[in-house]
Amino acid sequence: ADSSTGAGDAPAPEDLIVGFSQVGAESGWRAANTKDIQAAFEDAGIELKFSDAQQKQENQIKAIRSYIQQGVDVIAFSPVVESGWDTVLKEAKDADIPVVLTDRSVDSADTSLYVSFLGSDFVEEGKKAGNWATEEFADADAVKIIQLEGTTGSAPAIDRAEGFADVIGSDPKFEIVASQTGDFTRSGGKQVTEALLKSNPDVDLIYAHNDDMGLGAIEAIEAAGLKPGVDIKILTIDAVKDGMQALADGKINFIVECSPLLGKQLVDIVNKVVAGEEVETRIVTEETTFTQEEAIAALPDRQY
Amino acid sequence: MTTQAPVVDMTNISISFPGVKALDRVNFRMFPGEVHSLMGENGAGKSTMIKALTGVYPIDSGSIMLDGKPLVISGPAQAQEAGISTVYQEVHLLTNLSVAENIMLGREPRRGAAIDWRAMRARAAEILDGLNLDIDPASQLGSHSLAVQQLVAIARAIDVQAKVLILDEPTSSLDVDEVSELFRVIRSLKEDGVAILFVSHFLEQVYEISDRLTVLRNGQLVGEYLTDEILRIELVHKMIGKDIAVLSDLDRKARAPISEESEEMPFVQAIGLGRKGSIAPVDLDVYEGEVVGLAGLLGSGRTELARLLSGADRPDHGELKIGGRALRLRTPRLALKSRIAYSSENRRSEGIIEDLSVRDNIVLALQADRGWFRRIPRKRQDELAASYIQALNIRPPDPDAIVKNLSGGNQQKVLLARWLAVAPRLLILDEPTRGIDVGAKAEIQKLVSDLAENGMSVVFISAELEEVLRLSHRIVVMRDREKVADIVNDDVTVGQIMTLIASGAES
Amino acid sequence: MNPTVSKALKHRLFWPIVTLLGLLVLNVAVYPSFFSIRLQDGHLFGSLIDILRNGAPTLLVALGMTLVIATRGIDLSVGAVVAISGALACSIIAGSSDPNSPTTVLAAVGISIMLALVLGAWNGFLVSVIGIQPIIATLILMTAGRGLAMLITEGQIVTINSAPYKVIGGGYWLALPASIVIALGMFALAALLTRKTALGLLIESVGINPQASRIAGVRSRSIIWMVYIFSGLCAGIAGLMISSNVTAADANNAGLWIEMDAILAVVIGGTSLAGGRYSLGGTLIGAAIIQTLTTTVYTVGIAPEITLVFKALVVIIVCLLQSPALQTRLGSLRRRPVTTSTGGVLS
Amino acid sequence: MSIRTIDPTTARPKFVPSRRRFDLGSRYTPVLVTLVLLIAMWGVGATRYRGFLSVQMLLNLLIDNSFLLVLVVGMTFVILTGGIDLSVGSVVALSTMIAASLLRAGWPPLAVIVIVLVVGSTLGMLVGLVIHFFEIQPFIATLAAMFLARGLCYVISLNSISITNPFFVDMAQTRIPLGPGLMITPSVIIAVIVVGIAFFVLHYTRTGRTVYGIGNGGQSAMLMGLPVARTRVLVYVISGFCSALGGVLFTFYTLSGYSLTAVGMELDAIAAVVIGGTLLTGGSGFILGSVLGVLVLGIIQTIISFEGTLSSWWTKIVIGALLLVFIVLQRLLTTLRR
Ligand SMILES: Nc1ncnc2c1ncn2[C@@H]1O[C@H](COP(=O)(O)OP(=O)(O)OP(=O)(O)O)[C@@H](O)[C@H]1O
Ligand SMILES: Nc1ncnc2c1ncn2[C@@H]1O[C@H](COP(=O)(O)OP(=O)(O)OP(=O)(O)O)[C@@H](O)[C@H]1O
Ligand SMILES: [Mg+2]
Ligand SMILES: [Mg+2]
Repeated sequence: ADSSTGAGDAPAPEDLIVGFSQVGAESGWRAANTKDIQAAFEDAGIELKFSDAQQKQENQIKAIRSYIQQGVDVIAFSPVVESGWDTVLKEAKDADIPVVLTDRSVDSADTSLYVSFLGSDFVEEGKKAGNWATEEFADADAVKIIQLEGTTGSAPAIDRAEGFADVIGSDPKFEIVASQTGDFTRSGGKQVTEALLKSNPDVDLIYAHNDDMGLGAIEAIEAAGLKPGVDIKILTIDAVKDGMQALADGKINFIVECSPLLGKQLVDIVNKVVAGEEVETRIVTEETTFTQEEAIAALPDRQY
Repeated sequence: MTTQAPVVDMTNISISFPGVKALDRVNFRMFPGEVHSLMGENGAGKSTMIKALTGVYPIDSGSIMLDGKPLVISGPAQAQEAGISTVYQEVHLLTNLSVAENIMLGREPRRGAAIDWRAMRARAAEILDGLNLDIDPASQLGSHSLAVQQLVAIARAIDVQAKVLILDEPTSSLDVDEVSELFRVIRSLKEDGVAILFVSHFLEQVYEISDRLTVLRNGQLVGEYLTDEILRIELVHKMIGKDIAVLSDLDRKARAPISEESEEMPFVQAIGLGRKGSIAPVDLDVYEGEVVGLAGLLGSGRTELARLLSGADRPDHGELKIGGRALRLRTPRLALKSRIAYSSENRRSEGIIEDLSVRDNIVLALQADRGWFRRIPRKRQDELAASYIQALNIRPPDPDAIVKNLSGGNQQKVLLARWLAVAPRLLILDEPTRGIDVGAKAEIQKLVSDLAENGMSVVFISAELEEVLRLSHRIVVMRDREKVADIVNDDVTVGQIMTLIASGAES
Repeated sequence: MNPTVSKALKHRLFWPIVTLLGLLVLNVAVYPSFFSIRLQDGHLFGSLIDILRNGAPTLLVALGMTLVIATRGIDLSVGAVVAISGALACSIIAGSSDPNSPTTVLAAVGISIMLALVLGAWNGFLVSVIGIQPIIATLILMTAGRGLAMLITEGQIVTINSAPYKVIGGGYWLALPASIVIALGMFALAALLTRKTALGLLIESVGINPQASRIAGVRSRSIIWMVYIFSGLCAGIAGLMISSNVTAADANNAGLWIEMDAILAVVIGGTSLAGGRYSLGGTLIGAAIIQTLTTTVYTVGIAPEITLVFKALVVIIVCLLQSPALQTRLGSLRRRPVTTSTGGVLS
Repeated sequence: MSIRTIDPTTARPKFVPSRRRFDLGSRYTPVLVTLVLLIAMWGVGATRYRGFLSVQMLLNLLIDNSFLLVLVVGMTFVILTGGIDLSVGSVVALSTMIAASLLRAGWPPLAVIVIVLVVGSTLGMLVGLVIHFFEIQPFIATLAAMFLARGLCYVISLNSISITNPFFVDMAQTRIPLGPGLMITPSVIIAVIVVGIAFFVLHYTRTGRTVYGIGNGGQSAMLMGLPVARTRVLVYVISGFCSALGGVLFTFYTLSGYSLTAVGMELDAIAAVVIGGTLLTGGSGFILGSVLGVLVLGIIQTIISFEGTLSSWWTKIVIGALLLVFIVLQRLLTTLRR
């Protein structure tokens, strides 16, 4: 493809070049996301230029600039952070290259800078988690909760905490007795739970911002001689394979899905965009929630 | 002279370090236009006195008056502002900067806000010229030998319009010419009314240049004397507190010319040993039990030769045979394996390990030679340390003292002890007596002489020709990094050597 | 003042130990049974045990780091080595037919440790033979190494189910968590190696003055090489421990920033980054302080937003307390010679 | 007296000694070698990738790294004294947070910039004072500052904050044309000015030479009567100032404040300085070398994004490998030249 190819005349897929700038490879979730997107584009026969920003916004800006310079047809990226994209997105717009956002949004006031945003809604995920908690503990008089937060300052951590608090906050019987960051990692989740269990032995529910921290919490609970999922209920977000397994085993009680499988949907959007068709500006990933039974059913063909 | 008011008047100065009373209620004064020598053994407190005067060490008690006014300073910078210019004992300059900067920094010429580099170099060249030193002011200081660095430090100090000039062992690695050059400058400063504090362990120099002496012993004042009124023997007695006999004992004992008589092969044979850019190919034989002195001016290549012999630098041509076998000494470690030890002239950067104890410093080379796993048992370490502390009179006599806290001369003794401890067959000593007091110097000379008698070969380098003559069986004269003469030391005089050095072999 | 008290005050680990005790007391104040240790199924349990167990990897890495720092070096690659060794061991075990067989686990552990040694040797080679500045030489492996770890796991978290492997980071030996036993064992080994052989002396001498050491016949090159290999070994074991503790290898996050924690532990323990004198005991205390600090944040319930501010304050306080300069500036009437932190000969 | 003179016939060929004991080659060798390798890298990139061989690509290196250029200036000062500053990344983040939050509160942009610079310099000064007067190792003092600055970011806000202030937007989006198809940003000009001033200070003022002198071992500089205390504190003020200014440029670049931004940027800065030939032990190095170091890191990054097919892990491995090749070549060429 060459840069004169405007958005108007639809080229054959084999002539298309799409530039994709990924946040990094900071988690298994992210790696699955990358893999799915790469595979989807390969299946569609579209050349994908991929770059890994290693969690640095400046790298991502550089990558987008280089895509503009190389004259790709569509740019897609998962922004490291919401804010601060206007300049480079304007450059893309000036070069007539449409931009698609995945996974995370940007907070530009000028929504013409990108054609679509495909991804989950973290606040919504937090709300789903909260809803389950209210149902599960409908009969309880008081519920003590430990919250394992994601990396301090990261969007999923903030939003998942917010969504959860929105739901349970209206009910005074819920009390978050401790809320600490486990940095989205298993060992973080384990260490935090280990320490918090000592000072809060009577906790009822652990709400972890992702499966990995939940899995760490399970280890800590088991080491303390308690039964995870029974003595202490566990509620997590993500639904990666290990998490689903734990759910199936009854060690986790409920998982809100946050799907990394955006590839197919992204390819569709790209095809529509180059064909000059209208696309919705906000496309929410198809996601669900899992109970133990659903997990057992879903596990066999779980890909990641 | 005494009718004048003293420019420096220090009374009742005390300074102590953990475990050591370095100065104990000492009085000291200096008059304008006089050269005042501060005398004392290694560790007597001379450098500490100087550091008290220049604000490096805060004093525990006492008072310092400069020009009749109390001197309140908290560091060398303020001492300089108050008109005290100092050359500290170890050359304390910035080896990573140019010679010009080392001389001029702090009063660099400027154009507007910027340093005027051209003017700075020109001025530095002028000052160097005044000391008859011909080096490029733009060259990096670290690329020059220690002696040159010492001269640069002196150049820096004398260029300031100071009331008081302090020189702490400025001549320790200078040769005769350089010393007389320095004395010429000192005399002219004296004429201008500058008070000069001069520290040296060379009694000749002290008697030649100074008007007055203050003697310290163990951090205490012994007394203040006019140079003309005190005999050398008396002075030494006051410094050491007892008579020394060894001094004269060694003097000019006729040396048997071993190399001529010996049937055997020389222990060390250097054949055309040289290194591009540092020294022209040299032939040198050293027999067992022989002391070979290297004589020459600054930069004549003595140190370079020593470094090639000891594996500190790699030769790029020529051959070295040790005990008849050709060896390539690529590192000092290999040299040590062949029992060749090299004591560098630069004890601060290539000698002592500052933060280690006296004991560790003494056993280091021996231990390195034995390897990691055959650790010298602690008891043996203690014995070694104790015996050398005693033999060389290292002070304080504490094997656990940290070497950097020792006085300069005592550091040199520790270094020497390290090399003696490996019982080398060839010992290369580059300026081993630099900064060492009269008594200890005599001891060391005697030691070298004894060791040679017991079969050790020694290559001896010293800026002090008398010392070289006194010790060596044979003298190799170097000039312009070439060997120009190789003479057997029978009835050779300093004058003859000087002529050789000056004019080469043609004479 | 009582002479023993004043001697204790002068000991260079006095203030770090006081800080450690202070943190522990803070924990007890918030959570009274903090010190209680109980025996359950023949295993020791309690917050103190947790601190030791969770601090074991940091202690291990810091041990290697201490010796590297003593030679004036630094090893930024330890985090990557942690990730690689964990990733490799877990991948091997996950890929084997019988994850629970001790031979599989032994082989996996052996191969990973070999690789860690090779990585350490690689750092040592760059530093001592090629002569690259340590920070850059190890930065290369820090960057590429994490990529290597991710290559092994393909960016996924490799979860394993292997009882023998679980022992390293989560099991018990003689009532004590195995990781504590391993870390203390390595500590003893390092102490023995440096005290009972001449290695300690030679390492210090190379660190203080490499040139003078060379002249004295010290094999600086092999020594430098060796400390990096040792650091690789320590990091490798720490990697096994971390992955075993959560029975999974996370190439992205395992050992992330552990180099900073390790360096911090070393420095809090009184070893200077300028090389030379080092203190393994100090490192032990330093690592304990860092882990206690982390636990304290959880126990005391410090909000994640201000955790870093809290840590910064503790670090600066322990360093200030230790600073001889502050001690002279405050209270004490005794005056001390002016020396700059860079040191130097005062002849 | 028997004199064995040397027989003129056996005398070796006349020897022309160089005047130095340790022939250091030129002090500029590492910088030159870096430059040559940089050009070689650009050449190799140009043969591989379309659009690589353009002047604008080089200008983009400057545009995308203007903040890093400013950071390495401060870092070079610190490292030349033998210190290190780990706080720069967090101070950048803190600066973006302060700027974004104050702008959101409606403060005038120039006042905001001044406040950011003052905060950065003050933090630098505190660090410098602690390092010099309490003899705390720079690594620790600046590590504590790093925690502190990052922690303060969180205290200000966990969420990222967008900047819509017209002045900042202008600074971000203005392009200064340099010729047909060539342009730079105002940030580049600021960075170049900062580098120029640093060059002047280091080479033409006493302060600059004292910086080098301290790196040689503070003792000598102190005994020579140079203002060691003042200068040592000053370099940390400079570094703090540069970090804050770098933070301002970074806000121009990203138009937002974010507490997790610039994590690990201190390592980039240190790497750039060291790649540029400056010794971490202090006393030796050049500001222009550091600039080249930034360009080397930038060009590696550019190659990676032009390559465009590397998976996340191969990205890291290739960055490491390119760095390795560069460093080893630099090292070998430098020793060869000697
Ligand atoms: N910083 C220090 N810490 C501890 N002790 C010190 C320190 N500086 C000097 N001393 C001790 O003070 C005493 C006096 O040392 P000083 O350097 O003044 O001797 P000196 O007369 O100059 O000797 P030399 O002729 O060897 O140079 C010595 O015992 C020395 O060990
Ligand atoms: N007077 C001088 N003028 C110019 N350069 C000098 C002078 N003295 C020494 N040098 C430099 O110092 C180097 C020292 O050579 P070397 O140290 O081998 O000589 P040396 O005979 O041991 O003298 P030194 O007493 O200085 O140790 C020479 O390469 C030269 O560059
Ligand atoms: Mg002295
Ligand atoms: Mg010499």
